[in-house]
Amino acid sequence: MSILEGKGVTKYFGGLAAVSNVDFSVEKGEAFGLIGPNGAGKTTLFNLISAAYPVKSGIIRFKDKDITGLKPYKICRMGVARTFQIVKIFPDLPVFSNVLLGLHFGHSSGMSSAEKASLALEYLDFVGLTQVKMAPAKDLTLANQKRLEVARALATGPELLLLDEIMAGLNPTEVSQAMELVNRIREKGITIIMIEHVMKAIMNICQRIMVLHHGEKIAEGSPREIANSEKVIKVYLGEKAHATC
Amino acid sequence: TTNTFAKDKIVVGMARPLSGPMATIGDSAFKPIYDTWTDEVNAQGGIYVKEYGKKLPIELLIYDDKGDLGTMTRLTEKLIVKDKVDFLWPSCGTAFVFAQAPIANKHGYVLITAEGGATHVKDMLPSLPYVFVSLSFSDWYQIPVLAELLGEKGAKTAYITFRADLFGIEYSGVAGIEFPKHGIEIIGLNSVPPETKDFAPIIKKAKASGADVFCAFGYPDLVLPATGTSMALDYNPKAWIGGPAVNFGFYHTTFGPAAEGVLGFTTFACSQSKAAQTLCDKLYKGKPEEINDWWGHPLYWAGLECWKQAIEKAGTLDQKVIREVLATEKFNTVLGPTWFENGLMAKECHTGEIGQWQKGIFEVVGPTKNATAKFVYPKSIWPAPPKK
Amino acid sequence: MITTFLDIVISGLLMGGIYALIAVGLSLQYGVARVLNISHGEFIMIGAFGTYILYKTAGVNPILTLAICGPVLFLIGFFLYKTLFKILLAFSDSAEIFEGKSLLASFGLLFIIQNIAILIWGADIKSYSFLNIGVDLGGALFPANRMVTLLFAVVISMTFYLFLAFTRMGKAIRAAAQNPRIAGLMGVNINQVLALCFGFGALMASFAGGLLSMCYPITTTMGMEYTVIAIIVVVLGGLDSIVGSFIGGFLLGIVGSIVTYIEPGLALVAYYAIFIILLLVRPTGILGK
Amino acid sequence: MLHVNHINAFYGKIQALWDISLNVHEAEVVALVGANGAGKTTLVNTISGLLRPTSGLIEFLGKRVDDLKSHSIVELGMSHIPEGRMLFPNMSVRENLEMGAYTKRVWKNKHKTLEQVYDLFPVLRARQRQLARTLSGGEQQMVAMGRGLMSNPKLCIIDEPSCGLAPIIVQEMFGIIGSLRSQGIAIFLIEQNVQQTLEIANRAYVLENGRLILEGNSQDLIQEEMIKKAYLGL
Amino acid sequence: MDITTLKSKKSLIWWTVIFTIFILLIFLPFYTQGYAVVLLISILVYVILTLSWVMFSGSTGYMSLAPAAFFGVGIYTSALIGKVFPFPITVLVGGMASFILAILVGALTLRLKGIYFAIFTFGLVMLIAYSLLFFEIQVTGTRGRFVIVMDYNTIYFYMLGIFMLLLLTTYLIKNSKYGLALRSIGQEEDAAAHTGVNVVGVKVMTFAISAFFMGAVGSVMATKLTYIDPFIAFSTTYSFMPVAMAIFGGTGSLYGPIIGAAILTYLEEILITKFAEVYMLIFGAILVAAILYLPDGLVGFIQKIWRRLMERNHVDT
Ligand SMILES: Nc1ncnc2c1ncn2[C@@H]1O[C@H](COP(=O)(O)OP(=O)(O)OP(=O)(O)O)[C@@H](O)[C@H]1O
Ligand SMILES: Nc1ncnc2c1ncn2[C@@H]1O[C@H](COP(=O)(O)OP(=O)(O)OP(=O)(O)O)[C@@H](O)[C@H]1O
Ligand SMILES: [Mg+2]
Ligand SMILES: [Mg+2]
Repeated sequence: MSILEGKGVTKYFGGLAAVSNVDFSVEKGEAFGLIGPNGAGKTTLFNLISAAYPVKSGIIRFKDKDITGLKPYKICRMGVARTFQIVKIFPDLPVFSNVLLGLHFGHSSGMSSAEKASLALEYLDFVGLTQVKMAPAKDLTLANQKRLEVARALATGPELLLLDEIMAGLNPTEVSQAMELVNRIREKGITIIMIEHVMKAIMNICQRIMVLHHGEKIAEGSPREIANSEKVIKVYLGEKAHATC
Repeated sequence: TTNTFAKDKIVVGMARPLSGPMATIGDSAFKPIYDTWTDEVNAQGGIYVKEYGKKLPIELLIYDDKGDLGTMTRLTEKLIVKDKVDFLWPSCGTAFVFAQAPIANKHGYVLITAEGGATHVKDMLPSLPYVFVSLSFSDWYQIPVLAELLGEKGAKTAYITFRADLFGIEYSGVAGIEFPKHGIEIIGLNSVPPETKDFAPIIKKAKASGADVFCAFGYPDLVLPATGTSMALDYNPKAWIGGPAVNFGFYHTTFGPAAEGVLGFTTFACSQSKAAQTLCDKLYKGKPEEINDWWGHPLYWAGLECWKQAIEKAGTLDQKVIREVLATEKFNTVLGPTWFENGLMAKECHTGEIGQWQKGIFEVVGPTKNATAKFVYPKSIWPAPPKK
Repeated sequence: MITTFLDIVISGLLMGGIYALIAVGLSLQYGVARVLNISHGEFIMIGAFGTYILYKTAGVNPILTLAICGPVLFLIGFFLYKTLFKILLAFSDSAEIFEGKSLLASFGLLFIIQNIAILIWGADIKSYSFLNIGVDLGGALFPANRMVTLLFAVVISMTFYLFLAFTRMGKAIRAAAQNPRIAGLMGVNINQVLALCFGFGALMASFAGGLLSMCYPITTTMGMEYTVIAIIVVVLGGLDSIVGSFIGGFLLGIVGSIVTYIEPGLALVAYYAIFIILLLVRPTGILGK
Repeated sequence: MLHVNHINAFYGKIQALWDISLNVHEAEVVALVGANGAGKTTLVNTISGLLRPTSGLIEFLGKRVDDLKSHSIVELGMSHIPEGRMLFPNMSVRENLEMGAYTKRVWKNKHKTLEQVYDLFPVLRARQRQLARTLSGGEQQMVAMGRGLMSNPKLCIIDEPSCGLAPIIVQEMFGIIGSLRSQGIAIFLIEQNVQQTLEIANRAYVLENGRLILEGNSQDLIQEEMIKKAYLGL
Repeated sequence: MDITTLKSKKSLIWWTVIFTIFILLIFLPFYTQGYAVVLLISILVYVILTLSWVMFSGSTGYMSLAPAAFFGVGIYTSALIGKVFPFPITVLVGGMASFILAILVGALTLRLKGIYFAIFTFGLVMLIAYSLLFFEIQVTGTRGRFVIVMDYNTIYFYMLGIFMLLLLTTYLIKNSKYGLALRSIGQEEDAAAHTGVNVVGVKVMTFAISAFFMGAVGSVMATKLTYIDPFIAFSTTYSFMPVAMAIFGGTGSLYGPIIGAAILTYLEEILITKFAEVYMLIFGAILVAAILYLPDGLVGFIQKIWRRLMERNHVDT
């Protein structure tokens, strides 16, 4: 069953078609990879799904409901959470409160505040930030800020999680840890769409990958198919796939 | 406020706009008068109060109300309730008079107002026995005199522009009643909000209307640029009246000989009497011409003289007694015999209403019985712009 | 009909020139140095009084005075930045904090400058008459002093625009506005640049004051009124755009002129209505990014 | 040419760098390796004058620089390409690049260098009028890199340049670093792509919790068990 | 002793202190004479305005210069209906009118950020003032209006009541999830929206609640002015002063703005009466000095000293 579906999704910036007429369909429970050269429109697509930008034309369905035109907070409460490529944490709030906000507003369950607090700690533990839980978020390193974004997104209780380059800036060892984290999230039954330039991660985690170029879909398939696609190698992968960050 | 302790001074309290937007008015209107007057009285030892059997010098206690009405009312209360001053002198501005008068009255403090006066103060006064208004204003008796002067000369049409505030509304309103009585039709009327900067469209409209008389009822921020624009746009109505602004020395220093023939509101000219000449010398001699004010200054001065004489006549500092004296008796001031009638300075005491710049002097031209010079109508055209 | 219309538009342009002139300095101080200088109007006031005094006492031509008062105010602005605002910048953790603090500091400056001015010059109204003559443009008369102001507004703003857009220092000023730390990494001496900006802002204010005094009466308490105009014009135009301020000024001028022609009582209502509507349509000003 | 001698640095009361000493010589690529939060960025910020060391000495080209402001250090020929791009958001791509050539020394030649940078990153030529803030993440990284090269530096400090770049561009980037070295420019490189970094670098330092724990020839370091485990994911 | 009991003990002390102060304030008119109450009314006006301002602007970072608009709406309401309705109704209507205005304005200004929002709200004050002026001249043919006069103690108790209600509201908001939402909006609005916060709703609602208090205090204050006109009612002083007072006191805590407003109002009172000629000079110098030397506001400064003292005590024992 597909959890998220897009038909003819299009977005222009001035004359530039950042995303143009893209169809996609993400199955419930899978990890779906989104790759493509810099400026291909990947982040823009995330912005369209999460309603940061209005869609110019096309339709996006989440769990068979049309979500185009909804407000971001509505979409979040329906179960779509995201992280940001250029991190957007609440810099002066403690790490803990960053996560707590997701619990307060992400979904409408009748949790008591004690339950929320303990859940928040659980998420922090899940991403490995327990030690810095009271520090202002701005004092974290970039990598930790990205982890914090993941925890905050999880706290909203999503069914679908959009991860935008959370492995950028990690060394290979740390990438492995992050991959493990993503897998653990998936084990919770959360569907994942991830943008990543780190091929090792994309290829190992995702069941299916979609490739964008100049806003258009140029390929879609299993990691193996993508890795061997002439087109993708030419515009994106290059001879040897090496990027870690 | 009479007290049994030996008194050695009379404390007078004031909330004045030393800063803020009203400072401009406060600084040039009542301030030079109370400064000069207080110095003069104190130099003579003060005011004789029989109750104490001696002269008591005046001490001023001045607070800055920042031109904020809320602050002014608070400070007035402070002066009365906390500082227990012997007397209250007025705050600055018509709205401020309206707000201060009920407070003074409530506490039984005599208040002779300075800057400010308006038709509807007349309706209020019966309920405010302690309040006395010194300044002349629109129908008391300026505009009726103006209308008569113009009517006699055969003016038929007028164009009025006025500042959108209490002052402007009143003057234009009263003109609307008085002008037609003398056969002058108002063919243009518009209000301009405070802080308006561009007067060219108005002057152009007035010029196009061809009216005999142009009136600018507003403060200097309207009248000065309106004058400048009239000159630049070569607008020469037969009469050009503006105020309050034309009555100040700075109007003349700004436009020099070009001010010739412009009309404004006034009370006196130095040449009117010996007393007037003496006051002129006291206030203006050896000082820059800018500070002259031919309308308000003599009236404020007279107001203070009334106050002093009322205290002397009463022989006590008891406000109630002094109020009685002020309300019923006549005083001798720079204006001649002076008295209050229903709380207003009687119009018979005014020594002039309308003035006109003639050869560098702001002559009284109306009412005719007080005139120091003949009313010139039509006024000469502005000095011609040099041809390019 | 057409001549009336032209007449209104030209009047509007003349007025707009004054608005633009008032705003350009502030645009520089806020757009670059991030100081929303509430005391901008006080600098205008000093410029105006300088001009008035020199004209009255020594008969110096007001236009000539620009060249005297300008540099003096530049220095004052420059050193004010070097002392007060530099310290504030050093102790502010973020741009927003600096903005808040510098706004408040300039609020304090307003009080100080105005009080000193009142002590020196009094609070009463001052005015002189200069170039109160008409200039004939296609059959309609226009005040010469306004034309001079317009001319200066155009020249000054153009010069500044060109300076910012094309010179090395101009680019440094703009870069510093956006990310001072990184501008430092490029070799820009931030404090110097910001101080220069602030100085230039004060210099413009003094020009504006000098030219204004030819058209309007002046008082030591007049500053706030002009600060408000300046802020509105700057925001209307878009913060980091000198050209925006210029357009904003003209827009206000022309709208004001049209409305004044129809119903003078609504002139200021129209200013603020235009301002508010425009911001709703373009939340970052006409040329804002 | 760069000589760092026993420096310590703090964020408030927390010490971020402990007694660091290192050297970079002419025309050499030196890598700085370390986990997240080890203090790499802190170290290079201290070198380029964005942060002040509390003690110790930094010399560049024989001149003491630890008490200079960053703008004076740039004049001497050190260029720092900061982490996280840090562009001037409301200036165009071209203006951002030009700012890189701000120092008097190179301003005059900026058109020539600009062409060279465009040749390195052709995408940027196509986007030269676009505002930096509207570029995609990877495009921004290219601008940051190009801007750093505009100052014609003698030493180039690059903090995580491949971050967010498509694999094919990452390859090019390493190519660029190689060619910079052959032009005689020294490079001090922080990069998470440790394998490839060590392959290209002459020498490397390893930073952990604000302390240097290892240094040496990069070929040797690649073989170190500890490195393999901690940084190569092997 | 674990942290929670420590915390509750500390807050118990706080509550006792606050309670005592309130009791003192309630009985103040009975043991002082005349002017103290008048001055306290002025202080309360600014305290209420500043605290209301901080409720919205302090946490969201949207610097509103609209206080004068809401305050003025309250004043004008009082002038218009004060003679017709019982006073409590007038105050309520004043508050509600501001509340509704704030909802309209809030809904319109959502897209504005930073200084644009600040200046927009300032423009709003001016637009209202000038429109009202035009309306009064053209339609009612007057400019000023007289307001019913009340005795000081009544005014004082109304102010005190509004202040208590405001304090309670602020406290509740601050410690609820909405307080957190407001702060998150202040720091990274987009992220807040994508974390499920109804950014628009939370902002507009808080803006309107704070406006309610400003309007209510305006309708009470009107009776002290006795005479008003559009420019007196919508004086921009009431937009700027709360901002200055909040920053002066420090916006981080509940009592920062209160202390800031109280001290600045009192300071101003001293200056305009004792040093009238140089009041602005001194006031300005104090502002500048405060910004230079009290970077976290007065309260931040006090906290710092407090902490230092505590540390020293620790060392001593
Ligand atoms: N607000 C905007 N205005 C104008 N152009 C934009 C804007 N946002 C993005 N773009 C352009 O749209 C294109 C797609 O950008 P997007 O951020 O989606 O790329 P991306 O695929 O995420 O790239 P990267 O891998 O580098 O992050 C880019 O060319 C970018 O310059
Ligand atoms: N402005 C700051 N204030 C306080 N602490 C900071 C600040 N910046 C960084 N830190 C802390 O200093 C330490 C070193 O950070 P730094 O950014 O130098 O690490 P890094 O090695 O560059 O990490 P990364 O690989 O994530 O870039 C970290 O613990 C970080 O949390
Ligand atoms: Mg992206
Ligand atoms: Mg780093």
